[in-house]
Amino acid sequence: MSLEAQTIHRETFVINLGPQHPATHGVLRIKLTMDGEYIYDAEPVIGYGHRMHEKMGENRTYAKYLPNTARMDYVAAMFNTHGYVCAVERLAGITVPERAEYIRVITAELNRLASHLLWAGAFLIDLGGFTPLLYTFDDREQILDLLESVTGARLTFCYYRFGGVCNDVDDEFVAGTRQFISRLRSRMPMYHALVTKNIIFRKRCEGIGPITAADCRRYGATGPVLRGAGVAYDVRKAEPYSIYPKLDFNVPVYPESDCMARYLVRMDEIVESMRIIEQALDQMPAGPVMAEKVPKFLKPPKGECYFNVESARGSFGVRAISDGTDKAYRLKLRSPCFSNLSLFQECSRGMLLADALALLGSLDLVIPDIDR
Amino acid sequence: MTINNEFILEIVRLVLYAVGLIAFAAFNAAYLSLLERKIPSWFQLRYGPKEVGWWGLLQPVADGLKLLTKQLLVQRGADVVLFKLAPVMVVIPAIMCLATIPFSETIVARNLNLGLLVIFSFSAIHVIGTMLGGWASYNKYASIAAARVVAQNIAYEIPLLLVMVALVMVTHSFNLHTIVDQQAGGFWHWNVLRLSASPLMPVAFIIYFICMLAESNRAPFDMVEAESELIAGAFTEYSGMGFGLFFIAEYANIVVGCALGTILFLGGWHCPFNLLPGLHWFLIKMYFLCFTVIWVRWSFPRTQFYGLLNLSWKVLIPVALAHLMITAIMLKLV
Amino acid sequence: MDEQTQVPPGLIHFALMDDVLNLARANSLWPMTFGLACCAIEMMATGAARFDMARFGCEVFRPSPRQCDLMIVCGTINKKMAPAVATLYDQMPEPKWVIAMGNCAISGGPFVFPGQYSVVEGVDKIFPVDVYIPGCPPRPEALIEGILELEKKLTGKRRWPVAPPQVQVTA
Amino acid sequence: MTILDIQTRFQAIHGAAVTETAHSKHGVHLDVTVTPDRIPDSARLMEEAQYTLEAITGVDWLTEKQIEILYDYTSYASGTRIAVRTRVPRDNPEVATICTLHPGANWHERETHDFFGVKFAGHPELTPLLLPEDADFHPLRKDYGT
Repeated sequence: MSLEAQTIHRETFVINLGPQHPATHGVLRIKLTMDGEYIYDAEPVIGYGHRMHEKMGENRTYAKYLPNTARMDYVAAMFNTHGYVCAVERLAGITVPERAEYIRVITAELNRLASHLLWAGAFLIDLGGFTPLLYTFDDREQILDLLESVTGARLTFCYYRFGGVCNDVDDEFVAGTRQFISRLRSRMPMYHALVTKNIIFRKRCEGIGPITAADCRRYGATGPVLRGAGVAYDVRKAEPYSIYPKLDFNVPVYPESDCMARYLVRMDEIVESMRIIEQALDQMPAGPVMAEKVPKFLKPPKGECYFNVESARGSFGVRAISDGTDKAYRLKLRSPCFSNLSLFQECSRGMLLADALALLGSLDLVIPDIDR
Repeated sequence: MTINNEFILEIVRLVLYAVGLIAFAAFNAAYLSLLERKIPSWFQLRYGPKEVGWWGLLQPVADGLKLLTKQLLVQRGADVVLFKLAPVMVVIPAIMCLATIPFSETIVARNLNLGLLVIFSFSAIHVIGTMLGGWASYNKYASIAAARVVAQNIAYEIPLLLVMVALVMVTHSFNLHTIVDQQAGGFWHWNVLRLSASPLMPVAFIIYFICMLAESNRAPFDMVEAESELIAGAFTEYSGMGFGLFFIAEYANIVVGCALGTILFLGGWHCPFNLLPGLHWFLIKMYFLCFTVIWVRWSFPRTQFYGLLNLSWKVLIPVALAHLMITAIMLKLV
Repeated sequence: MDEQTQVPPGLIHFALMDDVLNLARANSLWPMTFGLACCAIEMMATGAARFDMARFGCEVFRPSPRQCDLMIVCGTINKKMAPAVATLYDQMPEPKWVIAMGNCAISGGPFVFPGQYSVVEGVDKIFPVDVYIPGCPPRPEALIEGILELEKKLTGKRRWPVAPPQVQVTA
Repeated sequence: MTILDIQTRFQAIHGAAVTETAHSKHGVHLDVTVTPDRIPDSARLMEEAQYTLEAITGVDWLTEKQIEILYDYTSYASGTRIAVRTRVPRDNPEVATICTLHPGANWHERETHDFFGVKFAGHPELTPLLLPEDADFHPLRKDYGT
């Protein structure tokens, strides 16, 4: 429903925030109809990163599809695998041993830390500050070392299996994680002093890009975008899964619904994730990490189920429909960035170009997660 | 005009100075760009260019040679004459401003009585050059940047000139050499701390520094080359040495701004403790200001465009006017 | 047998000047900020503090294709994206090089299966590529190795000695 | 609007078969099957109950010559999840659009149209979203490419 420019006789020009642009962090194209520097209508054009994940879901067996899940939202890859694996386990009725559940939550929350740290750096680059990216990447590299020592990969982990995880966590990983968390906790005041209290950053973010709770509900936006608009909806609390009920953590909510609120939500989520990891490390029991009798060629019974997890960007849902064969009949992947971006057209009307890019950055988009 | 040897000597001296100043501008463009990459790497926990030559010293040579031998592309719809004229119109005024700057007691190209006026008139031309470059390159992002550069520079020319008028009222002369001579003796004689002229003198120096940052389009006011918004702003369509000239002009502008700052406010070549003044003091102060310019760039995000204009129209100009008023009153009373 | 397209040799040869220019070009490769997918995150990690591409003079990520001379294609080339990638390549001024980073840029990577409809299988179907870096995504060290390989291709001399493989692969 | 009176309101829409499913087994609290022309009514009910549309899924049942379209609704307040299904014939799949009520449905419908060829009557701009602009094939249909 993009407004027709001709009906209002103002001289507007169309500019392409093209598929290659520093602010889009990927291949997203936005057709901007501009009136001077004010945005008249911004229509996102997606599909430049479409990689047929849902089609491959139908012609790959369940186990062969695992690497694909990590390549949708590659910045927080653990959550996609977690969602897919739990959906198939729910279909096939496999129960996961206690220790494996704890390891899954620890590695997933570590990946959320890495994703939020990367986002903080990239968001600051959108606003023109280069130095914070180097510091957040420095912390992120330590998380990647920890995850690499356990899973073997830096970015696209293929660590979870149906019924547990593929190899156990050693003491060196546990000690390294505790040491990392204490270091990151000591660095958070530096981030707040350098970035949150910076007057230019506050001027660029406060009151910019308002996304109200009604907008979020009408477009289905979830995650930090929704919690930045004052709605305390977190899948880990709304539809509890895995061992999240056993861990106590609160859901950061900021009612201001502007870029600053979304930034503060993510910074508080970093603190919350650290608390979750520490509690999970303390309560982790010994025991097997893989369910015993999981068939090599998994043939779940005919049926259908839906499972969603709280990914770093919102609620990531997997609907698996199986027809008894070793390949899924239909695999629907509900990606959070898809809905978060769909509200950009309405919310960026009438804004300045620089503010609209700050809004785009605060949505924390990963383009292949939108295009699937 | 009798052609006697004194006249020929003057011509030879001027040619030597011209060559020297252009070499100084080029040298500064090269090694300030190396500093521009080394200093942020110290802030950002990394090494910066260190594999090229000893500790990365040959890096600017590599960049310069590479830029020299790049293919020059001109956009099909671009206005070729203006497209090629724009970088020249940006570099030449920046280097011309160096002509009247007294580097030390004796080293000055032409010590004009209206040196300050010459510098400000030349520094106004590079705005037109950047705008021409942006407009002529037939690129939507560049035309947005061209409009931005004009608005930004007009907004920041006024407080700069108001501060200059207040200073000239105190020093009674446009001749940069006499301005520096008045600041002889220890640092308490410098214009920055010349509270006898007006208590707002340090604030005037801060206004000067902000306006100099905005004039040379340096972050946090880099609206012209706003990387994350306008791709490369006015220089989007310039490749090879076209972009190289804009590069040299940017650093020449910084050098002129910092040199002028040291002359007008920090006492030129005089030593803070009044022992053996000379060229070295001038260079120390100038490069300290250059370091601050680079330091500011890597520690602040970019302001919004209307925030930038509001800062100038609503904050800097009123303060500069107040400073001018107080200086006039103090002149009358004292 | 790699049948490279034979570029017609220039008319005049200045041996020394060519060497100096190639050395200058090798040491100041300015890459274009052109992230397509997962490998873009590893490219950012290479530009960051720990692996630091800046040591080799190639940390200036120029956003506009006019000012950069190295295009690191990192990610999946989509059929919808192919014309845009081709125009970007054409917009770069002449002495330009391409690094195909990641399996997707080399051969379509994990997204190649019979009946696939949206992935271009390899960026060398669109324009010539100089260095291929396998991996999904390749580690930052691999990208730096790719850049050193490109510099060796430019200047003929390798900057650092090639590290011997730690694990002796017995036949 | 608790789940119970939503269930009764759904039963009021004639031709709607409502079954309550265990969330732990299917991930959905309420599963409603509706005839295609009742979709706008169910959307209006969901809007009234302050639910939000999470996703629209298409499933191509080749053997039964039908395409199933599945609307996932969830409520931020109570966290309940409702799936509304409808089945349309495979040769000319046609459903009324709901993007006037939920603007978020705009892209989901365009994507389902991309992959399955389901025409959403009244949709302002049913052009390909993820596929190239001139794409006329529907890849996720079971008989694609054979």
